[in-house]
Amino acid sequence: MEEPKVNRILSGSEQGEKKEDGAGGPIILFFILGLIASLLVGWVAFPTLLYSQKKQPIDFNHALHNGLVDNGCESCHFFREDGSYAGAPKLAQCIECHEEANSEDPEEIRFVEEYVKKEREVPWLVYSRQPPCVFFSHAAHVKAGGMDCVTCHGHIGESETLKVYEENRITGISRDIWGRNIAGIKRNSWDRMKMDDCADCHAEARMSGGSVQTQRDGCLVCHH
Amino acid sequence: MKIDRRSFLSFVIGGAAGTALTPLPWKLTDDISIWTQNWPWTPVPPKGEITYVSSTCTLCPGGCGISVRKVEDRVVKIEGLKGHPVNDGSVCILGAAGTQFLYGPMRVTGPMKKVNGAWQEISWKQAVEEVAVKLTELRGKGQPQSLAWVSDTDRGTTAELCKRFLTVYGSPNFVRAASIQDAYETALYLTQGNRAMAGFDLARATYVLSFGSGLLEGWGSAPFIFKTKNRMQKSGGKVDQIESRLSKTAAKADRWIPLAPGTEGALALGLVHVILKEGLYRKEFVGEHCAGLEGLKKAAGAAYAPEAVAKTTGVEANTIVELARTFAGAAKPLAVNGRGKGQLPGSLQETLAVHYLNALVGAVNQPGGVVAVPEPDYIDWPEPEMDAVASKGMQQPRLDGAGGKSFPQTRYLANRLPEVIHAAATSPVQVLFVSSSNPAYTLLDTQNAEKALQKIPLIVSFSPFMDETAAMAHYILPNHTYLERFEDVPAAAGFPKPILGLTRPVVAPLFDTKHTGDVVLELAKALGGTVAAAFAWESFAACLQETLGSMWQTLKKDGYWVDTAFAPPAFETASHKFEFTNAEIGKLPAYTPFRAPGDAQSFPLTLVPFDSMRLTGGWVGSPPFLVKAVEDTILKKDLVLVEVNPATARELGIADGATALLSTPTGSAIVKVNLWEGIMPGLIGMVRGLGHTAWDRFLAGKGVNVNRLMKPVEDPGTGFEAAWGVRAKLTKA
Amino acid sequence: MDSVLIPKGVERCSIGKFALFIAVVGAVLLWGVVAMLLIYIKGLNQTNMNNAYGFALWIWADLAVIALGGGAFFTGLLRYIIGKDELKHIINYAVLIGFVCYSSALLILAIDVGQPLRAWFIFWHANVHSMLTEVAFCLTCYFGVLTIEYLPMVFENRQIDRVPFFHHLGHNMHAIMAIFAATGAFLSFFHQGSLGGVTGVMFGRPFGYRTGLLIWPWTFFLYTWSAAAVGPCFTIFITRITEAVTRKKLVKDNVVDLLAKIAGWMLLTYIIAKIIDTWYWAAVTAPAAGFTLMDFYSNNPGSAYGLWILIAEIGLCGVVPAVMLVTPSIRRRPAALFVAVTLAVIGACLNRWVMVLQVQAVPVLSFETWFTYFPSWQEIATTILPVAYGIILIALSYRYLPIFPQEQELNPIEGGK
Amino acid sequence: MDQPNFKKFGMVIDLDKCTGCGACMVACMAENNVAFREDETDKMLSISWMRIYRLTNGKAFPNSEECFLPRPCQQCEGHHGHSPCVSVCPATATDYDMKTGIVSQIPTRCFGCRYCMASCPYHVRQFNWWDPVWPEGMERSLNPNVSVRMRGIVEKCCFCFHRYQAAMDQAYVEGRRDLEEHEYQTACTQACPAGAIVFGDLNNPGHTVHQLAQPDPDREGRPRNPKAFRLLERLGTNPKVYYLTGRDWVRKAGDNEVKKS
Repeated sequence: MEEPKVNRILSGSEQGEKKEDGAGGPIILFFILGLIASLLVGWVAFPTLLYSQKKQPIDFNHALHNGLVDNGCESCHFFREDGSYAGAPKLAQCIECHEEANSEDPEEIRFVEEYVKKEREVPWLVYSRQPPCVFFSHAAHVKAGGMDCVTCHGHIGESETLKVYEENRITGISRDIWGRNIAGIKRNSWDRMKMDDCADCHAEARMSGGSVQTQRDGCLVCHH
Repeated sequence: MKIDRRSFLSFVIGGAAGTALTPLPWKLTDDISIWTQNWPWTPVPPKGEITYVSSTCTLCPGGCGISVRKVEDRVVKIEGLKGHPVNDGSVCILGAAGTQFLYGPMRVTGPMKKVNGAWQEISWKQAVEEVAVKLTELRGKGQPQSLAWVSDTDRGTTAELCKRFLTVYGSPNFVRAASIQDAYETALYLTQGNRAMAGFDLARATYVLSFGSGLLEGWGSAPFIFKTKNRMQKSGGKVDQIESRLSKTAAKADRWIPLAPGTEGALALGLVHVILKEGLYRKEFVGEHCAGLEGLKKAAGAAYAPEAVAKTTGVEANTIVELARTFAGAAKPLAVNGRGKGQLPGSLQETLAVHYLNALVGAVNQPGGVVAVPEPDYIDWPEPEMDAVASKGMQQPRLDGAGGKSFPQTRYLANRLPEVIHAAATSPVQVLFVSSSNPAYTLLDTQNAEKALQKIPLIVSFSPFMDETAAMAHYILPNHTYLERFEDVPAAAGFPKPILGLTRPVVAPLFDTKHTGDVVLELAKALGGTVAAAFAWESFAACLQETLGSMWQTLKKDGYWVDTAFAPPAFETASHKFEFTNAEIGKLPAYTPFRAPGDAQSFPLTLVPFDSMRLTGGWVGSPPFLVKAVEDTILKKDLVLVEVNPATARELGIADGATALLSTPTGSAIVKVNLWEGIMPGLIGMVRGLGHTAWDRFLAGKGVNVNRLMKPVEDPGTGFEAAWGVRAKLTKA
Repeated sequence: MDSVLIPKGVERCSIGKFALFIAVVGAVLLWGVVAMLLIYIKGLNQTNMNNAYGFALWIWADLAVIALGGGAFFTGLLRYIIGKDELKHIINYAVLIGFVCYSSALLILAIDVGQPLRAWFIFWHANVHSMLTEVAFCLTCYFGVLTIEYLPMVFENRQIDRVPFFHHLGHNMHAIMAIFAATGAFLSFFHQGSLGGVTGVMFGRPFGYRTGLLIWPWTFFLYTWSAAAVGPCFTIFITRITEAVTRKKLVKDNVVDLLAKIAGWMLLTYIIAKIIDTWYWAAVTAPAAGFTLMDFYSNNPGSAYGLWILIAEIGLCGVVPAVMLVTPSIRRRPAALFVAVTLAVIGACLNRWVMVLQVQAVPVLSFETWFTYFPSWQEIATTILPVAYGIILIALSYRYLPIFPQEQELNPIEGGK
Repeated sequence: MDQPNFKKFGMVIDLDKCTGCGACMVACMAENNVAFREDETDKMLSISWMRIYRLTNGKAFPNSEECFLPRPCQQCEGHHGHSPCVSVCPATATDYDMKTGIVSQIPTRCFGCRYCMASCPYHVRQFNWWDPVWPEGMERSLNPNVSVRMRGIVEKCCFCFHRYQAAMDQAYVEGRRDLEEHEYQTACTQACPAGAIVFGDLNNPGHTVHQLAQPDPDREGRPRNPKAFRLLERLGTNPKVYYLTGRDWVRKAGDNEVKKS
């Protein structure tokens, strides 16, 4: 009964030694190869493959406009009387100033030709658009909470040109929600717009939590 | 170096280890879950600015004010208009489902022509031209009167345009689909001399005696009746329901008094008898405002003594006496009739009998009583000039016999069209126009009606929906839906004040449809001559504005106009009094309860249709939301359930939920049986509004159209449709 | 042909015969897989579940197999912790059966949820109050443990064992098996319990609701106890069947007898507890909610079994087998033993059936009537799927792994190869 | 937990007024993007957040009576917010919100285990057995303030919470922090032609619901109005939907009781 076992162990180790001088080095080598390859795939290839690049229909200079309007962001991104938030301006608002091109800027001319004249709405790609399952109340944050736009949207108001819009190929959602950093690391409050980021802020602000489950704000505040 | 199994293995292990150190697996898992949360095939309604448009609902004659919620250019919700005198913010089940008529699959998306059995899309130009050619032919042959027009309403600018068109064309045959309004209008005219609609001041009544009226089944304007009824009951008022079935109205009444179906009139006269005998009537009112009491005493003589009435109605004699005393004794009594939703006029004598009750207790043109609401008179266009053909045609008698020798008091008799058409070898109706009406579904003995319609060489439907009549028409010139067009809506059924609502386009027409008013104008133009000359307006919208004149602004602002300072008109009879009897009434045959047609031997039971708020019974079919809301005691899969009393079922040996064969003299159908203690033994209750063959796949092919199993009964005095039921047989299947 | 894989010193049927057997069972497996795919692609509308019957056949199967799989943790507990050494001759098989049961359970759960791709939310967004969360966590962990317990057996396959790495790994794992056994026992206590909790906490469902201790309803403890009782019974049940199929004695009687004895006493104690629980529920808990015992058992349509199901569960499949097992004279008669364990197994299944399915049949609103349900073929197929899978895995394991240490000794091969 | 500024939205339904017309059902469907299918006659497969039950007194003709009982989500509070469904959901997809007293249901969090359905005695929770499909063009009538639910998840009535949020947004831009009673009303309440449904804050003595139900804070909101009752009071689900009726047999039907024989 014991016999074969012993033999087996011996034979096993013998085999082992045989291999040693054969492909002992390679084993480690291959391990490292695999490691490096996968790291490259995960950190470099994956992020570039995950997002598709989309150009905005028209380039837009926030800084310039910000200088011209008197009411800051709310001049164009305003609240309606019923408390809802208008979001990206409609053509009608733009026309107030851009009936005709006011400059030689080719982008503006293109805007007037292709949209104003043809009365077509501009299909802006909204960097901060949340998935449809999110019902975010701007009024609650800006009007009641007295927050400023920068906290979540960053300094887009000072940008002179629109950055490329990156869309997640799987979810179809803007990259800015997860954040530029593929590892999800953020330095500023506006680097990410995931639910956890909302939650963190609500926790800091010690919102008296209505939720029995989470002791934070009820889920229904944003999802219903 | 050779790559053997083990080095490959270590490569894989290294890879796995590395991957775990990258965001890849975690981000991927997260993204996939987000993908499942927003599946591309699950629609995402676009956000946008929300606006409200106030308009008037035309899905039934109720005339409710609606507030339509839009998101950008989409209609998302229909709510009741706050502060509207009829429905004040509330809405009925049908009104709430209104959006489905706008976007639903039952829409006809453009003018169509039937070419050997198949629909072919055509241009409006072609459609109007081809119809005009037929009409010109007809005039050429000197038979303009063979053009008939069936519509659900004869009021409002569109209807007036149609009538005007017929007039100048030369046809007297404008036919309004039947309803209890026919009976009430005639009753009011005969007894009070008023050309008026009946309104009911429920709010101020303290006791309502309902002879089978489905106050909670859609009788009159549902939201108005619901609200006022509940309000009066909460403030101590009482409602007694006389009906052979525990309807929702009966269930919510203070008392439910079952009686043999069809004998309501007898009971009413029985009450009259007691009231007169015991002198319970309001002497001052009757003395001052009524005439012909003696005649009434004769009419409600010994034949209507409680014992006799008890025999016919099955209501105990002492109950009858007690009812009469309660009614006459109430502070503000009010009696109403019209079975269910009141979609059939029934026997005029019955309505008269109930109306007499009101007169005896002074509930006529008084607070809490029946109010004569005058026909709207804001439409006064110059008399059109008529050519010879037209005047000749207009002198012809009406095809349906209304207003003729046999039915002098009647205005319209849609129910007689089938027999008239069948009577002649070639159809006296050569061209039939149908707008907002669905005779192929609503006429009793539907198969017979269909056959009649098939004899008509040319049927033109103006329906925005593919209803049964549209389906069998030769042309469809689809109207806009009520959310896409202007319409003036005079009067709200049963509302005790003159009121005018404005229906307005909430969104631009979705499809290639046209306002029927405009089509009439175009047809007139195409016909030329005096016909064209009679229509000066270049569009319906223009015509409407001009017609409404000063009221237009109010209507545009509030969506409705109501005559708050309204006082009921004085009696316009010869005696200037309420006349219980007079020459005209004398001409009518005396009241006798009608039997359900069919012989009792082979059909031992009686089928009685009933109405439900969750199903439409009229020309409008039920949209998907209503079909969804129908109880499983009414529809299971595609089978309709009929109500049978357990006692009856026991005799028949039929179990609850069993499928059975229901047959009547006019046809038979497979049904399921729903044992229900709320229905009188010997009766079979079947809901109205199922068994559609057209519309959409959510409605078509479900249940049975009870009208198909019914058999018409003609009220001898008026020609009204007086059928309330039909003999039937139920056998195991 | 595959003889190099077959353990030394034992005899196995011809590869042809074996292949045929696998093919037959495989066909059934395939049928189940087709149904499973249908459900994944078309959705749960492929089942006959409805809004009144949100839990159905699957969940019953799930709870049943987990109860029956209890043999693994309990035998492990006895073997490694209590130190019933004889049981080492059957522990392998107990573990294998447990592994089959638990993997099946997880498979079923994966089919049952409406959104499998986000099923991991149960871990990520866990709600600590939910019994199901407890189930999910313990179930997954314990399945890991079972895998670790099962692997060494795999490593003992002749060919794999020749690789020193696996040989040593297997050897070392054996050494520390006690720790896993302990962990297994601990985890099992909780998830078996929380499965009982699933219905026990539903205070909206008087038929299932039970009072309890701290956060745990009595069903929590009853489930653990019953699993510990019928688990071994199931192990014996399957062992006997395997022996019948292979026409070999695989485990010595004294081993089986010991296990049967322990199972017997467990069952006896359990059934006493169960009777007390039932009485308290019928006399106190349910009436407090406005129900009498007979409200639950009379006039239920479709199945006119009424009280009989309760009698069958507690009496015929509870008390009877318990008594049989604790009575040596009966227990030692193979036929009687088999009857006893079979009854016990049925009893457990009945109990889970009642707690999962009958709970939902009972109307709670006074104006509702009994709800009826009959599974669709897709449900039945996907429920049989794990059974087929189990048979195949057991067959393979038996053929290629030294599952039964006593097999050689009990079935000496003449002129031993 | 119950802070003064916390609301407890509830409903009072007068069963003597309810006509069973179904306007509430359809108003709800239209407001909340409830999908519809060709065959909806199996009510246990049909999704309708508001369901109307038909109660009968079981007596023979002509003494038979019938009553209609509309059943929205009862928004159970249970004990301290542990309502039957909330406590069992493994993924925190449903939650009890102490600020409004509303039991939320998050479609995108739910993964369809249906435990909540099994534990709800009112059959309020309904499962999406099919993908929601709208006939070509009909998806245009969908309400953007409510998410469209996908196949494989549970949904239920949430007292039109989005209408509360819309009202609050308006209040915020107008510099207010609180609402008038009429500003937040559910779709069914607004629609009801019989005026049978009343909605409001049960914590607010000024609100009609409070006056009608007269909830007893010391006895988990049991109604002090003798005409009022809650469904299955004995189970301790502590619902926020109260029913009014003058009829004894209807009140009795609201709960089970062990008949003393």
